[in-house]
Amino acid sequence: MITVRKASKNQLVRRILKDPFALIGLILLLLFLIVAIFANFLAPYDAYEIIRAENGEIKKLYTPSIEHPFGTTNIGRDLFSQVIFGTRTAISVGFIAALLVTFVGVMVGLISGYFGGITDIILMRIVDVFYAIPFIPFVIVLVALLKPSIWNVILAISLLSWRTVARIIRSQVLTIAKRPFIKAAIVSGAGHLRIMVRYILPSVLPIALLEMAFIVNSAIMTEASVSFLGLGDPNVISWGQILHTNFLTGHSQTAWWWVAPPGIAIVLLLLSIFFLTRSFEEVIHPRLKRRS
Amino acid sequence: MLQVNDLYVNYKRDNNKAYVIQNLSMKIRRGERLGLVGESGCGKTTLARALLRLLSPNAVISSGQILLDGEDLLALSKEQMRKKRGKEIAFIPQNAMNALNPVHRIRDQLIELLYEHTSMPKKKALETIRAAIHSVDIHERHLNDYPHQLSGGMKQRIIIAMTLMLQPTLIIADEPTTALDVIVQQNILHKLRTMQEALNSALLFISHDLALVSSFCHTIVVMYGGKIMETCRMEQFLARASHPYSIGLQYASPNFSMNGEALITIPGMPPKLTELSKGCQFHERCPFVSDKCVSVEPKLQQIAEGHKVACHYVSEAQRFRREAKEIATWERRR
Amino acid sequence: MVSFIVKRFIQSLITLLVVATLIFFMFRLMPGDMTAALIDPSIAKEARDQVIKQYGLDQSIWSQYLIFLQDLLKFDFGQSFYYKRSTLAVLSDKFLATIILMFSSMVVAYGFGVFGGALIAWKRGSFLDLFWTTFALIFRSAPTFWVGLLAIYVFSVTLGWLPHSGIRSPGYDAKHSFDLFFSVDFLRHLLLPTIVTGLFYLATPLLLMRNTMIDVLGEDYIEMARAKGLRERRILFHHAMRNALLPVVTAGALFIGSALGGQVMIEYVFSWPGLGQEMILAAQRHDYPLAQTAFLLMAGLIMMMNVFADIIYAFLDPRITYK
Amino acid sequence: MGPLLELKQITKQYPTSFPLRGKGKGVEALRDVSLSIKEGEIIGLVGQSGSGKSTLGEIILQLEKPTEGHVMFAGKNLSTVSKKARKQMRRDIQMVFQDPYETMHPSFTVFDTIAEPLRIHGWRQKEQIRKKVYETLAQVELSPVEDYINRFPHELSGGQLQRIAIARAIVLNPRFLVADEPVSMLDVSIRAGILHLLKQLNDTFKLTMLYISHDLSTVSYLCDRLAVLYKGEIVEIGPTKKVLESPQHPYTQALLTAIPMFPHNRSVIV
Amino acid sequence: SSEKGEKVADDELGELAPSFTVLTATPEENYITYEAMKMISEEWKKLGVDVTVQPMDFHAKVDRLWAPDERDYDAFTIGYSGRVERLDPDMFTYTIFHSSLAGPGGSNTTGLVNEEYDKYSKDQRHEMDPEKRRDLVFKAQEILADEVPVVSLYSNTLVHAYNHERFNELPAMAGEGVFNEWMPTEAEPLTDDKWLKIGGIQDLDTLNPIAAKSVFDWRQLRQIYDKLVRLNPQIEPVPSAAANWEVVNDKTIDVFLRPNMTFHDGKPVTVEDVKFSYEFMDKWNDGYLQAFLEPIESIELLGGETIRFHLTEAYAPFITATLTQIPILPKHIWEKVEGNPLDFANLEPIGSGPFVFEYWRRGEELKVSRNPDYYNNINVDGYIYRVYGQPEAVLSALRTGEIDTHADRLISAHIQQAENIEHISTIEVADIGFEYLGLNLRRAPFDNEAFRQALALTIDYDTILDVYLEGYGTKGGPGLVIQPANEFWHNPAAHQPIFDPKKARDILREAGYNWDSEGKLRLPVN
Ligand SMILES: Nc1ncnc2c1ncn2[C@@H]1O[C@H](COP(=O)(O)OP(=O)(O)OP(=O)(O)O)[C@@H](O)[C@H]1O
Ligand SMILES: Nc1ncnc2c1ncn2[C@@H]1O[C@H](COP(=O)(O)OP(=O)(O)OP(=O)(O)O)[C@@H](O)[C@H]1O
Ligand SMILES: [Mg+2]
Ligand SMILES: [Mg+2]
Repeated sequence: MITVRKASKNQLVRRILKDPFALIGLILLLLFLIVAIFANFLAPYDAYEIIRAENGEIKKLYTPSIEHPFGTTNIGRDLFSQVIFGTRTAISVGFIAALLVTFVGVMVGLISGYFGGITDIILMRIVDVFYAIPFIPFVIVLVALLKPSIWNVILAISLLSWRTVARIIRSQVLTIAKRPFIKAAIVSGAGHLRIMVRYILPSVLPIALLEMAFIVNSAIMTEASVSFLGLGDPNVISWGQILHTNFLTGHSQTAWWWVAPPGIAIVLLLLSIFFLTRSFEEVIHPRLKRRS
Repeated sequence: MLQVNDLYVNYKRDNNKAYVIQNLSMKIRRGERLGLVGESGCGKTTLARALLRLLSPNAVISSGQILLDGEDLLALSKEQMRKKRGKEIAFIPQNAMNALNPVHRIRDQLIELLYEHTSMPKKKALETIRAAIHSVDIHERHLNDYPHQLSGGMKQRIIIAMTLMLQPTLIIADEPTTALDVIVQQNILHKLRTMQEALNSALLFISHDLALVSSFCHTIVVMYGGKIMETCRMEQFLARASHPYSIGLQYASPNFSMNGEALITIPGMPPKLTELSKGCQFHERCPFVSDKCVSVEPKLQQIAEGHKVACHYVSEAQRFRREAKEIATWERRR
Repeated sequence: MVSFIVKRFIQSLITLLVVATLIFFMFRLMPGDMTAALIDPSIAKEARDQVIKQYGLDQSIWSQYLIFLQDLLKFDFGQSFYYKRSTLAVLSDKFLATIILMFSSMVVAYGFGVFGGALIAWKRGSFLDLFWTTFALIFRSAPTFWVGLLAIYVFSVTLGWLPHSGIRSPGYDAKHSFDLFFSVDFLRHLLLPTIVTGLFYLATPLLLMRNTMIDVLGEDYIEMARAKGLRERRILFHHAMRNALLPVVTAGALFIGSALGGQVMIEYVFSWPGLGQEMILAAQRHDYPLAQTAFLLMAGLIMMMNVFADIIYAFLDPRITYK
Repeated sequence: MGPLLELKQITKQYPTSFPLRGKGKGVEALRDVSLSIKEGEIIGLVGQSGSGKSTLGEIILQLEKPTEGHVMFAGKNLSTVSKKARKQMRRDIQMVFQDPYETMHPSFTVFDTIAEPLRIHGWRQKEQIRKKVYETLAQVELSPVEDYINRFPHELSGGQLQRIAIARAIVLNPRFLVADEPVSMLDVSIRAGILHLLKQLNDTFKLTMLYISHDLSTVSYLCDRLAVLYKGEIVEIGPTKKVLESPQHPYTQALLTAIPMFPHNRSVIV
Repeated sequence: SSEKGEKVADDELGELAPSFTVLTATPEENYITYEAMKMISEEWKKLGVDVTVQPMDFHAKVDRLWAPDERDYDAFTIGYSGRVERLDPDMFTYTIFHSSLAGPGGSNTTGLVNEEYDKYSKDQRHEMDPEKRRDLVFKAQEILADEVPVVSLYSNTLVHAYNHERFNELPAMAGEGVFNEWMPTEAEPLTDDKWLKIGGIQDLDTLNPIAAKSVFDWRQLRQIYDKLVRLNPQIEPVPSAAANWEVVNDKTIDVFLRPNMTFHDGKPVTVEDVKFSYEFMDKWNDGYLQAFLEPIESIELLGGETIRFHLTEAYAPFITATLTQIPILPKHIWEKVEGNPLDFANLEPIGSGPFVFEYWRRGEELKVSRNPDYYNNINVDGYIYRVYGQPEAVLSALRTGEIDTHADRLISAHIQQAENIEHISTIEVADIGFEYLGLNLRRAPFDNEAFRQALALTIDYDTILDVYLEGYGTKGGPGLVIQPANEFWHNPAAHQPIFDPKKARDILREAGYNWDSEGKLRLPVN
């Protein structure tokens, strides 16, 4: 049984400080956030700027150096800057999609689980339908349909991802709705809205938050995949797109400095979130706590 | 039979330690039913688990001895201990609802015990389990059932049958009937008693229901905050309970008297067990507290044959018993 | 039991129908129609019109939808614009390739995940636990296509241990069709994509198993089993794992959906001639009927897996009775 | 003056959702139960586990709808009252549940928990609410009030929590209280306090009570009248003393003998 | 302000040059064009032109360009692939620029209407004498260079790799590279394994030669189905199934069938089969072969091995395009096909070509073996065409020795990598296809010739070649459609790929354009 406690905030902080992995995760995530927010100041060049050497020659495929920490692309673009701007894309896609998905998922799950009956049946059948749709193909097709833009990628991801959240929240709501404190609230005269918002919502929020973290990751991964297939927004640089361009232009087996940074960035960002969620999971689900 | 000497158990937690059993010594003889009572969280289950050496990984038995027929269980290897469990020491858990594995048939859960500890052939084993559940009045067709197909009482009886199948010398029953109906409870205790008497094994009976223990056991151990407060034969306890906590417990139990005497409440909360206490564990709630109680830990002292009490003022027990009847006495500590 | 399966099956069919409808309208809204593919300076306008007519593209979307539904009921998934063959025929081989890769990687992920998860739950807090969870999470954080490319580079191109793409060596002469999919040669091709996909998905069953296992290990019946003096191994496998498996199975069925979709990336990187590859192509070529059918097949597969998981679940959990 | 609360031939069937309960027919939790409770009375309801005690309580509180029959409260049929009257009903009938920890919202402080019903019923002024909450906490003998006001449920003991649950129930000055095994989860040493408290409320506010329990001993301590529920039916009802002394129904008799009792002469008969 | 410093108020200037959109390739469809167009648009912005570059899905773009009802686009980039039959200048001079095709749905996408040009492009079709025809084609090219309806951006160099440890140097052909019509028959194995393995990223779509419509189908099917004439690596027509031919007059051609040929099923190849094939193809094929068959009026069998083709009008590409394209089908099989032969799967194709069909696993591979009865010598035992997902996989396959050569040209980045592999050598040939920027002459601002000429001067052909193509290609130029690789028809005097933005300004100014205070281009006032 999962319980929310106000004190768990402190607990979370304590856990994170105690768990070296979570700490690493937290630091990494903060780093990525800072990079995303201050990308403009941190990136030495524009993502698509073609950089020429002093003699006017385009800097093609420079290996990493102080001036270009991650080297350059085949047509002289600075990979360091691309990766930095890519961070912004990844973070925004991840968080925007996650917010959207969590909002929709929580609403559906809450309504479905709380009211039950025919509402629940209908909503859950809809969820079933969405579960039958293969994820990446759907995103690919939808993005192709609506023109490749970052917003459409987010939309496509969100259109499907809410199914998971809705389902999990619903089952959570079902257990919470059965708990005596809900009965107590009814006895006190609380209405549906009050019960949902004041009693159930806070209890499912930690789970929603946890799910949200997973959605952030899956959204980032999906965006990267779609972009890698070349179906992403051509005007917004992203890690997947950097890899796509590399692959498309045939440099994947030679220009390691072009392949490694975006891939590693994805791994680190996702990993940092995973590490954090694991700590978080242990707090809201105390049984998982490592007994040392 | 079973002798526990100076047992200390503590739990390591995130940022502190809980000293759950402190300096605990006790004895059970063959054929004896010993009742262990105490408030929730006072360490009853911990003691039971310690006897079986089934404590959770963060628990440490820091010192002490557990002698079963003279053999120190704490000195045994894990494997040796495992072989004792189920065979020589039986454990009847509190919650029968959950003590049977929901995905296996009753028969398999019974028979695996036999296979584990004996080299019985299948036919013999089947006979044994059939006999076992007959002995608790359950029809053998239920052997093919899954636990969810049985009622709570049936499950508890099956567990009793199972644990006693190998004729253990020591039975530990941790609140075996708390979750059950009174009528069912009566039935089960009856079964348990018959079988225990037939086996002539020792029974450690853990409960928080004083009335139940008093009508079921030969001897009683009253535990509070990880320590034994009082231990004696049952008739001594009923007549001359000497520890304020024991007395309080008696007057707080409605079953103790149906004559409309006002029930008392022991105010306050049980100790936290996170620190090794200096004085008496009970001093915070004791209406007869003195400065000495706060600073000096009372030793468990013998006041009569088989009657031990951990209180500085055993001599005033008489007065305690009288005053403790009054609600006002206990109100003093609010 | 039978009626339960039938009921679930019908439910799945209805869901599929809704999915089909969704997909149908989605594809009709795509910009640029399939006849674009036929355009060549030298093609006559009449020829193009004829094609449009042939596929009923001149009719209203509703009547197209009706025709689509009718055909669906006849188990006719339509003709591929591009291949000019029945879409089902085009996809049948690919379907098999996809299913095999999916199953093998699920077997890897679930095999290692379930046992590994049980093990690390048993030894939680140990180095083993730390190592496996971190390992699984690293692979879960790494895009499959990226890992796939690295794996190809290392194991195929540099070390030359395994084939880098496709499902058979060029010119592999199969004696019979069974041989096509179960030869050593095929298995060699299957290995690398399986491992890469399996590693990616490993974290899900592993961590889920770990968590439910920890829950289960706290259950009273585990304590009872210990008190019975059973061997640790028996407690782990016979008592704990069986119970912990239940939520893992349920999650697995739901998880297939995203896994099947995610396989697109692996098929792309490993040139695995599966549904995913074909579907990307079909979407690019605006070959609706084909993409539609691929989609439906995937959806159907997912639904089947769901029903399958329900049955397994019921098999694993005696408390479930069919209603 | 008529009774405050009247149960009229209440039958409750749950649709079966348990695999073994057979098909089609639901579980009949209550069959044709009629009961009337006078103002100021404490009536005890005992019975075996699963006999429908809680169901009855929930029907009174309109948490469950009876399949047949209806509940009359102060002369009004609760199943047909207007929305407004229903809200009034929510003030007048309150409940205390078995598990004190579970009935508290884990992230509400004690203050919030008790103030919640006030807020629901339209109290707006902070100061008024505060005053009322303090007053109520004092009534349930939690003092000093300041010590408790900002605590969370997990920071309190079971007995304290149950007091808070009672405080929440009485803060709206109800006329009728259903107490569903309020002490069965508590340690013996603190049970009596809660029982005292209930009795006191009854004395001072004339609070009418339905006290549900499976434990005859607490019932005898608290209740004026006693009803025995057996398999969904009331098999025996009467003044507590009378029922306990000369039980008529075999089940009541069995119940009485099954209660673990201290040996009467206080010397062991083992 | 003008450069001379005369102050001219903005409101005295002409209207702002209309802004326009270039529909270009997505990076996936063509990375180089995509990047090049991005760069070009920057240059245009400097020129004061308001331009938007919109990458567009290929299909959607084609849809727009060839829309049957209207010509709704400003400018676009697209490419023509270098199919062999496009070595004949007809398509690039007539089909895409003749004014009769400028209406909606027609193939003249730029809307060029030029009487003089029409005359040259039409006449070259009917001129059967190659030298004279060449003069006409040269003239046409000169007009295109002036009119600039299109600006060619670049043409690729086709670089192919092969395993030189297993095969002698493979023959290459302009426009097709290594995987040309001759390569499988001429490849000389150096080891005992005489199976040639070819990798490609495009599978064939069908085995039905009538329904086939892509190059990827034809590249395979032409090895199974023989044709009367083939173009040799020097792009000269040489006899194949035809022993010889004779141009009787402008409208009559006699073809003499090679005797004693058999189909793969053992049945003899007869003149009946040939006549049947041409007529059958004419009747059913709705793909691009139609254009080549159109001029045929009738086919007459003169007895013996002679087939006479009667044309409706003189048609210069008849031998190089028509006779080289139409497959010879076994009449005994195809006449029995029921229903629409376009829907016939033809799962076991029988032809009379150099290779016999073995199997085809869709999406995976095609296997054909040597036809022992073929009239020319074949060194290999057969070949396997293997399909890969992407170029990267093809390169890996070359590296691991899984394939000996490949069908599609190496992308620039892979050329160096391939050359570094020990057992691999590369072969370069020029392409005759090209990528170009098309301007819709029907619309402002492209209705002005000076404007178009100026635009052509703002394209940095060198950077496109050196950076984007890594040197593997040839530069484009204004109006350049017949590539230098097509030596015989290409007019080297006509086109100049010059990057000179200053000159572009001069041209514009001379034509009356001007720039306002914000540097925006203003149309001439008149
Ligand atoms: N694994 C553990 N880690 C830390 N503390 C524990 C652990 N198990 C029990 N405790 C603490 O030890 C104390 C004694 O617990 P125990 O379960 O022995 O009590 P009990 O007397 O059996 O109580 P109850 O009557 O509620 O069963 C409690 O305060 C409990 O919180
Ligand atoms: N929501 C429900 N759905 C179906 N059956 C129910 C439901 N709630 C209770 N029941 C059934 O109704 C019967 C009466 O239940 P109830 O909870 O009222 O009993 P109780 O007397 O309060 O028991 P206990 O002493 O265990 O609390 C039981 O058989 C129970 O299984
Ligand atoms: Mg316990
Ligand atoms: Mg109840």
